[in-house]
Amino acid sequence: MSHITSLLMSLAWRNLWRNKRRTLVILFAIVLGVWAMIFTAAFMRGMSSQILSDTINNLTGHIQIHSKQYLDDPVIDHRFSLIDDQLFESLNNVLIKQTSSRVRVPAVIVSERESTGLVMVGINPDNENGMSFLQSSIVEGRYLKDENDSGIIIGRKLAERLETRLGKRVVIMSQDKDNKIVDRGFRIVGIFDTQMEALETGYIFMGLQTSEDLLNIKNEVSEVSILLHDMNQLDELVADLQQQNPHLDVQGWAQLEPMSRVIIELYDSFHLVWHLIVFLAMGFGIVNTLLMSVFERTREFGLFQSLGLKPGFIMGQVWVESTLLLMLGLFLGNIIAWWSVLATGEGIDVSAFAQGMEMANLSNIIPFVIITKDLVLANSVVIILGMLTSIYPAWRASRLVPADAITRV
Amino acid sequence: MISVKLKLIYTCLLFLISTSVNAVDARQLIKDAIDHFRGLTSYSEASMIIHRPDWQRSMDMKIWTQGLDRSLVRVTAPKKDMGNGSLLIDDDMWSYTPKINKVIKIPSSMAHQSWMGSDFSNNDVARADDLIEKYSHKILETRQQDGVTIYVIESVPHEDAPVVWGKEILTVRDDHVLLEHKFYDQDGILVKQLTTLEIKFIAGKNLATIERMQKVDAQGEWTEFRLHHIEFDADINKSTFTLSNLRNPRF
Amino acid sequence: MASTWRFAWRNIWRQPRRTILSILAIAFGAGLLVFSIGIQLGQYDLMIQSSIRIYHGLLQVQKEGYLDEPKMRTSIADISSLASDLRKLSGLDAISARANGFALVSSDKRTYGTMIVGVQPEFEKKISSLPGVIKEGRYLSSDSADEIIIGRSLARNMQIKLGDEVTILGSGRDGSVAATIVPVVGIYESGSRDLDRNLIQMPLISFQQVFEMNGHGHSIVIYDEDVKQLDALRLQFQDLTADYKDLVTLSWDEIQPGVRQMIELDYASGWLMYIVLVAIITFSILNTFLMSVLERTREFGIMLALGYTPFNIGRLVMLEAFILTLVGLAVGTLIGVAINYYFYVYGLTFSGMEEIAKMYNMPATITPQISFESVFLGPAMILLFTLLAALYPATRIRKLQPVEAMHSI
Amino acid sequence: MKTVVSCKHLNKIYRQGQIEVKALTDINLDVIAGDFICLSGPSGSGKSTLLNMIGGLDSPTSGEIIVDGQHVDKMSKSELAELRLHKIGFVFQAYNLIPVLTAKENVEMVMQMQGDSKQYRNEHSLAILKEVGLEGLENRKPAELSGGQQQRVAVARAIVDKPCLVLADEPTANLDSKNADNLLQMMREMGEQHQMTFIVSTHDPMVMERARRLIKLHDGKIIENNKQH
Repeated sequence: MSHITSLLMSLAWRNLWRNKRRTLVILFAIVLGVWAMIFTAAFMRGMSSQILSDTINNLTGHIQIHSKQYLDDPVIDHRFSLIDDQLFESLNNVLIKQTSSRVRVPAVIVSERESTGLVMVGINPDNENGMSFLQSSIVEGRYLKDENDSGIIIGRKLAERLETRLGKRVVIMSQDKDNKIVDRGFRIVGIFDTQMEALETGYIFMGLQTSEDLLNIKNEVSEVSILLHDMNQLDELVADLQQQNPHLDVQGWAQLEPMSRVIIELYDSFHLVWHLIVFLAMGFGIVNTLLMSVFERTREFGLFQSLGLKPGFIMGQVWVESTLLLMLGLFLGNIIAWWSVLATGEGIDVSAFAQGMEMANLSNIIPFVIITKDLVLANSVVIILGMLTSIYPAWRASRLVPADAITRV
Repeated sequence: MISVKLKLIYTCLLFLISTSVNAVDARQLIKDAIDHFRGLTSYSEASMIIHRPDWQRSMDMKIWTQGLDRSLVRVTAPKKDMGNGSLLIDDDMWSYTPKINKVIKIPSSMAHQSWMGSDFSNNDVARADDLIEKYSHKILETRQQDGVTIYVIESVPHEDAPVVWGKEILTVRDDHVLLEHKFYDQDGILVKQLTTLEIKFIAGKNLATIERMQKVDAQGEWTEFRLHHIEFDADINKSTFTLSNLRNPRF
Repeated sequence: MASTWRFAWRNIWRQPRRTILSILAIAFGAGLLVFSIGIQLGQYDLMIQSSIRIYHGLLQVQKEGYLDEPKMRTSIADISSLASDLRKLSGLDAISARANGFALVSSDKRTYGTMIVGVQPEFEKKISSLPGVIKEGRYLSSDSADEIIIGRSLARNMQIKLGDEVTILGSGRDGSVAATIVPVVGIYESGSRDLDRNLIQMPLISFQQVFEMNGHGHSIVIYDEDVKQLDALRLQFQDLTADYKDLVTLSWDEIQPGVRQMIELDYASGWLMYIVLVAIITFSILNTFLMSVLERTREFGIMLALGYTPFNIGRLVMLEAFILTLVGLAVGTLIGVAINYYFYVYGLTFSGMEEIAKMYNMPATITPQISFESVFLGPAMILLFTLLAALYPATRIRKLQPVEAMHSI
Repeated sequence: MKTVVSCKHLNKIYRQGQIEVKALTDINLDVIAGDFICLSGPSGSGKSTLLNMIGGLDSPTSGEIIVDGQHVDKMSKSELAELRLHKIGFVFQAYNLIPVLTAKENVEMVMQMQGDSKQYRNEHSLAILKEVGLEGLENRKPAELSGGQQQRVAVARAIVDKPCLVLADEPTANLDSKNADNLLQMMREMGEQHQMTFIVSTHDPMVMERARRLIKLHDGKIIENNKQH
């Protein structure tokens, strides 16, 4: 068959360029369509991966463990002990990549001029590292040295609101385990910047031990946040941990942040819909252009028949031609999409819509993310549907009656 | 905000009820005053005036104190605030309102709410006794004026003190009347100041009877505290400062 | 002129298959745009509606500066009579006065700091959907009843149930202690976490008594379900309140910029997609226009010989493109409107919608907007693009030489 | 002598709406191997129809056609295609060549479809193009050749794999007399040399002169069936 294949290929390729202008026009439509598919997919994927990573990085992690009442009422009363054999053992699970224990309670921060309520988070800086946004978001000063670090880290926006800055002292006030007011002065050793206003103004970070000392607790925390090696094992691990620690509340990120999950799911389902829409938009053009080229080559197809080429060969010729066109469009479309994604660098800045973005749990820079799955989907939609679509013009070509075809002027 | 009011009064008392200064060590100047004051009880009647460019309001109150840890305040006027009371025991605060005949414990998140319209910020009064222990003091200047010695003391809070100020500068007379208390931010800029406007000899002592707190960047807005009557070593014991007495209109 | 139209019309149908495919492409695009713009605008209407409906209203009259710094003393005197004057003067009934305060609210077990809002129950029902989401008990009965309604989350956190009394302690407008004990007569569940956790309503007159408001209030909320009336209403209320010093009329999007920005962001990204789509469709049908000119070179040669000017022929070609596009647009627009009308009547909902809807206080069904904008914006854009595309082949006619043209195949 | 083509009671009626057009009426014809037949008659007389039917491009309304022992009228489309590929060569009045292929590729195409090796194709196509006098023009595209040259390529392609039958429908119609004469000359030589049967339709008297047998058609009927030379 190879002799026929090579004949088909060379015929198809040359026929493609018989009417350069026409081919270029439809090629442009295909390239534009493919670009739109991939670029949009990259944008949506960027959005959803941003939502996912923001969700996970914003102190959520993949899984969180709390005391039963904590999520409803996140106060000091709802804490749990870390020196719990059962808990300790169940956290010693091979699926777990990293854990971080935190004290996380409401507090008040006071500067010389302003005061505001927020959430005070005590962390072990080493365990937290790589797990949440904090270390990578430090823009001034330093990260916490250890659990006993006497300094605190606050957000840039919060610093602006409090009219304070790096190196200054502020007073943190909260309630200890007996609901007594406790307060202390802390020096600001680091400023973080996350683009998310709610995070920047709503949280301050200090050493875990420092926070426990302030609250008069020992080896007790508000939450344990867990990062997995493989997110696919999340449900399994949640179930295991919950079963092993019935007195605690174990939840995955999707339950903790249902909004993020729903948005991600919506974006996911929109991919295919959008691809189909774009394909339909260019599908009419592909069929039309192929039909034009088939009908103006009627005599040629008659000639093929008279030379003893079977209808299947003629069909194949048109089909290969359109497949070549599609592949060329895909090739260029992919390259241009790739290039345009690279050209956007870190993503597009939508800070003009900052407050709206925050409502959707999004930061102000949306990166473009190309993943294999989306590329495969976009390309398959075009090539599979494209080949299916070109069956019609190809079939039309093969149905031409040779005697009519050849004698037609 | 109740708590703030309470602490404000409390702080004012600290400076109003001062005794003579025998030492010239800065820390001692303050410590002596406090030590002398601690262990003492007092009963006083005072009023507070909050002034704004477009309005002003005044409130009369009775205050019982024992040392620095306990105090009970009862509002006596105006009529609609009459009977409101506050109780401070150590760091815990309760509030009572006759309107609802109920005692409410003030949660920590509220304790630092800024007091609406007042020039007294909660921060400068958060820990009255901290002024001795959580600060380093030094005398900046000693001068003679109108026959009395005036000390200017600089108090710098310790690193972990729950104080937001960079430094506080107090001007104290040798008879322990506080003339001025300035609050500086951590850049050394004056944020607000408490000034004594009137000194009288009452209850056997020279006392500041009118003090005014004013923010530097808000002219025309101030809060004044006026002392009308005070008795030292009054018949007050620890059992005065109870939740049931907070409800009790006798106090 | 009529004959030119007829001529163009006949020319279009010389290649029925090609014409039908082109019309289908345009119809598909138009239908899709009409459908999605309708849905999109419908969804925005829904978001705006819900966000203004639940609590904030379409417009608010406030004292200047209150929005930026909501101080209790930045209030409007005699707010109830101002509200009733405005009702009379504007003819609108959905106008309600409110007073806002912050207070400590305690049950026997817990104390929380929350927003307390004094409302006029009779009118509040007309401007806010909150009275409609009472899940237990009832809404406030009269302007002066001593009672409150409270959100589900707050009730849970405070561990109170219907009929329990709560203590409210705050500062009055004159700085005096404001305190009261009131029974909870209703527990609402708005779906908005912020409201459910943070907002207590009590009758306005009771509020004014407790907080020493002396007849003052903070905002007059105006509701109208027709968001398009916003600008007109705003002007009207600016006029009506012109005699009062320092009063400002604020629109919903000044009060909640987040929703507007989210809509703008979504609209902007939506339009980017539409433009890409229309461009793809345009390129898809550009070949039709191009071929209909190129394959008629001989014919145009004859026409030139008969005394037509290239301009005449160009106009004919443009007219053909115009008619073809118009037919496609008409078909597509009709289909799009029909689909939208179907969903307008029966409502559109999809999986995940309900959860998102809940987050944003929206009903779970989208009603597409059928308006001039939603129906004609998309088709107009397609018309513009296709006419621009048709210009290209039309200009080629100017290069035709009669003799050469007649001899070409 | 072997009969290559045999038509019996061949009828072809075209329907155009209500109107019936009798294109061929009761054609009986036998063609023996190696013959060079000229099919003549005015336009519309049924020449092309008859040729198309013999070549299986069109099917008769009634009657039978046997080509090289096979019933063309009873064959499926793909059997017909096989028949054409292996046994019949076509030369048309115009548009004989695939425009996107060079002269050599056009000739090779049929061999390629038959599965001939690349080397065989190469040698044979070059040889046949040399035979028809197109040496040096092998790599030109049809558009770069004159009308006469194009028809030579068409003939070369038709005969390259030695079909038993070559059908030529007015091959000289678009050529000037000199080129037409040359083409005819060449076709005849090729036929004789390679033992192939030619059926050439024409209304060109010069062509008729060169035929060994002349069949005249008028209104779809054979009105003359003469053997010449």
